[in-house]
Amino acid sequence: MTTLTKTSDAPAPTGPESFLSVRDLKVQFSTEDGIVKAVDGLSFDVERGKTLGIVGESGSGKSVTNLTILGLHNPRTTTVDGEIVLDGKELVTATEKELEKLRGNNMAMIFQDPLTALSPYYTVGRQLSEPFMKHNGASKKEAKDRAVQMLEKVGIPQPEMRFDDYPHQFSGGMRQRAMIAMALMCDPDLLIADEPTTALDVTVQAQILDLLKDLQQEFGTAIIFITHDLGVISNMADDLLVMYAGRAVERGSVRDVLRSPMHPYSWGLLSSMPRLDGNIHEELTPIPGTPPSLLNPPSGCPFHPRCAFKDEVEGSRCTDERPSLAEGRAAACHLTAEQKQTIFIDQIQPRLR
Amino acid sequence: MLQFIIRRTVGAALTLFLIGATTFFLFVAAPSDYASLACGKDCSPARLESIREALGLNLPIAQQFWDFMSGIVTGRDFPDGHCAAPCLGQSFYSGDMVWDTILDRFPLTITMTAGSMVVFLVVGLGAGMLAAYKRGSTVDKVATGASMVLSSFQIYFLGPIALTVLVYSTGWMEDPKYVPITEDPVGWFVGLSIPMVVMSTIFTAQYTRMARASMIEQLAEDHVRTARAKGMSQKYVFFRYAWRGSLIPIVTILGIDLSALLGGAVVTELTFSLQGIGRLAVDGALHKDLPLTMGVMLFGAFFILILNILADIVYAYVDPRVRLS
Amino acid sequence: MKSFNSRRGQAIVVAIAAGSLALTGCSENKGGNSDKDSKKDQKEAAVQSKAVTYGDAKASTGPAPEVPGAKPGGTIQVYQEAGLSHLDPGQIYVSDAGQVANLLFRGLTNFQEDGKGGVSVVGDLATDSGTSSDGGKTWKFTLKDGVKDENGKAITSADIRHTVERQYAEFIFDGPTYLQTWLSGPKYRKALPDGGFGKKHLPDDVLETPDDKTVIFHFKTAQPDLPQTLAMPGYTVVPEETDTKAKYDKAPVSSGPYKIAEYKVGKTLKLVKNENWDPKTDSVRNQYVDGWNFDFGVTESTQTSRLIADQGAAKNAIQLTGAVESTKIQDVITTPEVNKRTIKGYQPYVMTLNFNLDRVKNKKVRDAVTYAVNSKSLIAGEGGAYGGDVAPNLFAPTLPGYEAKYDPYGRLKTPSGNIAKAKELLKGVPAAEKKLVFAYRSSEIEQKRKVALEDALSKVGITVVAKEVDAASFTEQIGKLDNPYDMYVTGWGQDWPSPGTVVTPIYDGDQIADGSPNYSHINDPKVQELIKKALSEEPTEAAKTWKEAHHYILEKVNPAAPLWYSKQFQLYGSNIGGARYSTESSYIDVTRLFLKS
Amino acid sequence: MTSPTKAEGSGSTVALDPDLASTTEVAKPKKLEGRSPGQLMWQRFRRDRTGMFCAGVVISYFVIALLAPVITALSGTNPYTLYGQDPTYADQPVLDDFGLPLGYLGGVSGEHWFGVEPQYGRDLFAMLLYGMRTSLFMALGVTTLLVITGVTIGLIGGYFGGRTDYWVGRITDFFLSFPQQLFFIAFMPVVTAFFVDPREETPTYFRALAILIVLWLLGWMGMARLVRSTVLSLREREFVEAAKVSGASPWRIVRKEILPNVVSPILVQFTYQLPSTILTIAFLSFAGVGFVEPTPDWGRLFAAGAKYAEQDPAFMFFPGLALVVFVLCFNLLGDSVRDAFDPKSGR
Repeated sequence: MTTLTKTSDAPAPTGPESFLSVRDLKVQFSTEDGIVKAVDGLSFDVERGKTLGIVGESGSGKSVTNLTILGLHNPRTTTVDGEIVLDGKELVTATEKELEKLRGNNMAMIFQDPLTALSPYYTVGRQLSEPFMKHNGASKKEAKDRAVQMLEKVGIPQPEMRFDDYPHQFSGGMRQRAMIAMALMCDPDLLIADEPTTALDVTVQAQILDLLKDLQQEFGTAIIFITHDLGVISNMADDLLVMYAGRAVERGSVRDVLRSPMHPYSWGLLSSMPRLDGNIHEELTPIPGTPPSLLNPPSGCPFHPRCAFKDEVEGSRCTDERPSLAEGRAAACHLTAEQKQTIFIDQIQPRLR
Repeated sequence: MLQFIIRRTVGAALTLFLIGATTFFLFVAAPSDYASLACGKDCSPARLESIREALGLNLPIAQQFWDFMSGIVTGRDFPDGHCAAPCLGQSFYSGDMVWDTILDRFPLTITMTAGSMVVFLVVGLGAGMLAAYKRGSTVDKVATGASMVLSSFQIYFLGPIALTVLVYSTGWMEDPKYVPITEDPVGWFVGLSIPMVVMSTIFTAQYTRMARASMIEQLAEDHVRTARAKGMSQKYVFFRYAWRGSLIPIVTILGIDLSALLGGAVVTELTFSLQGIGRLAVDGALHKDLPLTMGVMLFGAFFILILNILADIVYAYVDPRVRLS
Repeated sequence: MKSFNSRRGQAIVVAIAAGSLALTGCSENKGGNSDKDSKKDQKEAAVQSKAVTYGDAKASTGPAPEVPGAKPGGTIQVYQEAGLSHLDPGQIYVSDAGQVANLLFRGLTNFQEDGKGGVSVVGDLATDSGTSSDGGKTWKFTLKDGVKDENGKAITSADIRHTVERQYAEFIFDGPTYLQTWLSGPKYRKALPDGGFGKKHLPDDVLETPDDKTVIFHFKTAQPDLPQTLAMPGYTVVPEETDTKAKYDKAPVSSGPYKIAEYKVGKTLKLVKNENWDPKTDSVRNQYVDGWNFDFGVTESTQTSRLIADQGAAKNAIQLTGAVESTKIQDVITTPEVNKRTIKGYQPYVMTLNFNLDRVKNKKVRDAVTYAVNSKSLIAGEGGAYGGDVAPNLFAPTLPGYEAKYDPYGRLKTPSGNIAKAKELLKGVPAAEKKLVFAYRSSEIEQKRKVALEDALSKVGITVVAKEVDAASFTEQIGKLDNPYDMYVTGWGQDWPSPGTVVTPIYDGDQIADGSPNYSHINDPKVQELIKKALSEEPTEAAKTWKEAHHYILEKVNPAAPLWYSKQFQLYGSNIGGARYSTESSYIDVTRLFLKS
Repeated sequence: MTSPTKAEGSGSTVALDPDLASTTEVAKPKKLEGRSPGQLMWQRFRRDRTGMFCAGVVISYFVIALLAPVITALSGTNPYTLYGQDPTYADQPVLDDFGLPLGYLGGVSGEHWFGVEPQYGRDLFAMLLYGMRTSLFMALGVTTLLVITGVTIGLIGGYFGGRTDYWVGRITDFFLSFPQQLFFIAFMPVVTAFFVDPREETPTYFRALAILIVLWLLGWMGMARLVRSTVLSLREREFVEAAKVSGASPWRIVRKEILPNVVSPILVQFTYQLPSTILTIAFLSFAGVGFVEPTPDWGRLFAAGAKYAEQDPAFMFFPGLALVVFVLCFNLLGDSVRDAFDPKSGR
């Protein structure tokens, strides 16, 4: 399951015909401590029926990006710049009413922690039915039929009976399934899965991932899959986006990025992952240092304080100049393509294999 | 549910017994007793003895205590009549059955407390929710500021001001008085409106703050965000998802606040010269009236215990994760 | 005992006044002048101290004189702070219950007032104020026709006999004891232990009831004051058949114009008209209003605020024995509309700082304290000039024999205390004797009194050990002969206008007993001799003897430092008609009130 | 099941509300390497201007109270002299014939900064200062006592759980069921009447002790409940489990693992408890069972002020204002402390 074989060879995403297109997204929070640049100039695209994986450390801006797509950021403290286009609709400037119509209907989200993400005060059935009734104008009865059907689909035994249960009467895995069922109630075109399996044990995790894939095949849903588990990503995603400090640092197909990563941070990520088929005596190499402060991000390349290869770049470009991310398969790094190739083959690959 | 009620009732009975015991033994440990007070001037030992006998003070203390406590369950016989269960004894001072006296006075305290509770829950929670809903707006700032300031005031400070302004200098309202709610609900409301408003002001302020904080906390909960992600409207999420959760800490605090609430009623009664349980407590202490004091303490505790059980039931109703057992 | 039941003494509840921050906040107080009024009060007091006259049959025949402008109907609201301690006539001695008793109960005689300070005794149940023979040793009363109790049963001489005899029973202990003592001596209870409830009654040579209408008292010594004694509420009638002994205290049977409809001890008392009371038999009481509602537990502060505001129900309200809250006196005085709704006059009380002569044996110390105490600061706590006047001696302005200028300790000149003189007296007094234990009630007003006293005495080098005594048991505590206190503030007022009702109970050594009002424990043969002499003398002679006793007690013994004369200052609602000061009770006269609309 | 990346951990509540923990917390360690939670709290607290201001006010109240004798030396007054009655001061009358203060605002003057008391003419400024001293230090004592008791009992219940917790819970419930105010009214006189020789004056310290005992006995439950529930949830946490597995003694676990984690709720509760204790002490005075004359007492001053309110509003104004400001600042301070410890709570 953690092999890199199952990746698709799809070309790097290109703009216009994409189902979801994010361009130069900037999300800033004003906090007591100052302005936090949680997302800083992010662009990506997702196509129908495809899965985009996003990886990165906590605080790298993954979740914020996706909450912003849904418009669930706090408008009081957050400023959003750039554009998010879903199926031709601009979301950044959309009104709350318009967003409400889209949420749960055209775009849905599966949250990370099924323990807290379901309301403890209402039955699972009610929580499932609500969006269906709202978006489709369905009756209570229709909504219940649909909910039972969805619960069955995600593999909950005796869905009729469990319909009236409260979340606390469900096990962790069942709750996550219920979450997924809830997200799929209205056949969304875009599904954002924010670490949907992190809290689950491995067997359940596999079941859930299979379920998502099956559903994607059935409905042709576009999925954004957030995780920091590269194993899961390799299994699920078509394309991959690596985020660091609110920016995309590398983009490409899953196969490309995992096989031949081009950014020092990606190298670090891969090196710090244990492998089932790896040598158990081999030491893991963690990325040195700590994630950067988003209040006061480092100048130039945000990764430079932790980068082992910044000396390979001429002069002080790494500290002065922010590297840009080109279209398509690319990495935001000042190292030249040759340097990247050489370093990866000479220094990194041995550690991974 | 039934099991819960049985269990809690047994617990409450035990608590009442212990409170009764504490009250009783503290009281009899006091240096002066009613008999010597009642004996008055020119007190002969013989008369003192006969008074003590008439009051049952000549019996061993444990016996007196047992008679009193068992009387609550079985009733008691006094020389001048039977006192049906629940019998809280016969007041030393007035000679009335304490139970009757309390039934006469308590309606004031309880309806006034309930009235202000309705006021501060409705107004307090409402203002708190509104402030949370409109967080950062002028409404929020006004509500927060006002509640902050008002919660620093006191009943015996606000009471006289309210009286002066509303009654004595303008004559807009009459002096507070108690009319039984069963007789004349409007008269009851008019008569007690000033005390209820004064009493509830401080609580309103506190509950506004609490409701707001609780609501804001709830709004940050994952499940609220989930509901929003489902496309439910802001209002719907606010009033269905967040509001329910925000009640839980409030119900908990309310349970703890009950005795403070009763205390507030006592201060209010004293401030407005109303004849409720607070006045009775003062009289009991003043006249060294043991049965009266016992009755007041037990009844006060009973009131708190009952409302506590109610609070727990409400709690279970609000939060399905809690089961009454 | 017209023991001073301190206006606020009983209440430990702190009175809370209404506050209007804005109204008086920013105006300058230049100081008002209240001297003029207090001079006037003294003039009035002189009228008050006139001796009582005895009325004849004509004066005793009802109905009572019409009050000008009086109208029937309505209910009068009564505010009172503390609940009534008793309602059994035999137990009534203090003024609050006495006021109520005047509406409910009738005795053989009663006081009738002319509204100008003149007080006479008239027959109430009796046809006249009594006829004496045998040099005042025998008194005969005849009952009027048509006097009934609330059940419609005629009141007979048997009921009067019962009323007297039940005073001997153990369960009657708080009422006056004059009559019993005069009839059967100081140990009167032994004469009739079961109080006439059994077969045994007082013999005919003591109390004689030859027929249904006639009552004859036989005394061993002359009792010229008997008609006044019998006018006390404590001697009003208890119809024999209705007597429930100790339980009577809660549900007494009425013989007056009103009867009890509902009584909740310490909370409310509702009176309604007694239809069996015949106005033609009563020359004192009117029955204008339909009923009375007493609310207890209303603090004096609240009473005052409500009456000043005069809104709604307060228009029909009176204070029973409460007075205008001391801090609000200025408001009342300076508002003419409110000021005209007041009742003012001296009360019969002299407040004194009693010394326990068993403990404070050194007269120099007592004198020094008497010089040092600050009457002015104590009066300030009572509301200043309207609450009391500096007392130079032990006789109140309402007492016959009052001497305004008699001032052996120079009080009038130095109302704040003569510190130099006190210090001089204390020279050479050992330190141990200069440490005095002062007992006071645990009430707010007495705590403040303590502050004033401590402040004054510490200036002359006396150490005050202030000892708070539970308010409810204060009288009992200081009444004990072996009490551990050196001094305490008490007040005493006449039972009727005669020095005999002041000097005898509180300064007669024969009276010393647990619970006796002789709180100083003064036991001086000379005083006793003078008392005996005065009691057997004709009024003019007696007056001289009382004066001698007074001077001797104050100067030679000094058992109590005179502090102040208390004054009455009550307020009533604007709809109350017929309100006037009752010289006899020193409160509002409840017998003639009506509602204007 | 802990996945390898789980160590990354606590960022689960990633910002719907972005001024919340994760960003701030993640952001911070870089700059402020190795800060203890206490230091972090202090950092946040210092930035809170309202909090700092209120802390300043509260501290100055305590300082003023502590220095009452020094400050009144400046004003040249004391709380015991009856300026209106004392013959020594007869040449400077402060009261009129009705016993009400002369001049403006209840007799404010160069000598009497806040005016004088009606009837006796005691100096309000001195009375207030000394009264604050009594009340503040009483409240401090009571609050400290009940925090210690509450923490101990809560720790015992929360840490040992099971039967112990059950009984501790029942005891707490028992005390919570007491009608407190009724109890105060009925028993403060009884408590003070114990053990006092009738020849001697009831010493002030004894009254203080009685108030302390009564408030303490009926006041610790809130704190105990709070600590218990916090400890109960801590008990299940990994680090405590780990400490247990590694064989640390209960005492060590409590001291090293649990206590540091309950410090913040305790401190927050403390800042809320103190003003409420002051108000409770004032309630005792109001009901006539607190300190007696002439011991200066804030609560009694306040109650007496209400009595003179119509005639001499200034007498209520100064102590009343002082109390309201104090309680207000203390409450705001409590909010700030809470926010500093737990920025999530938000304002």
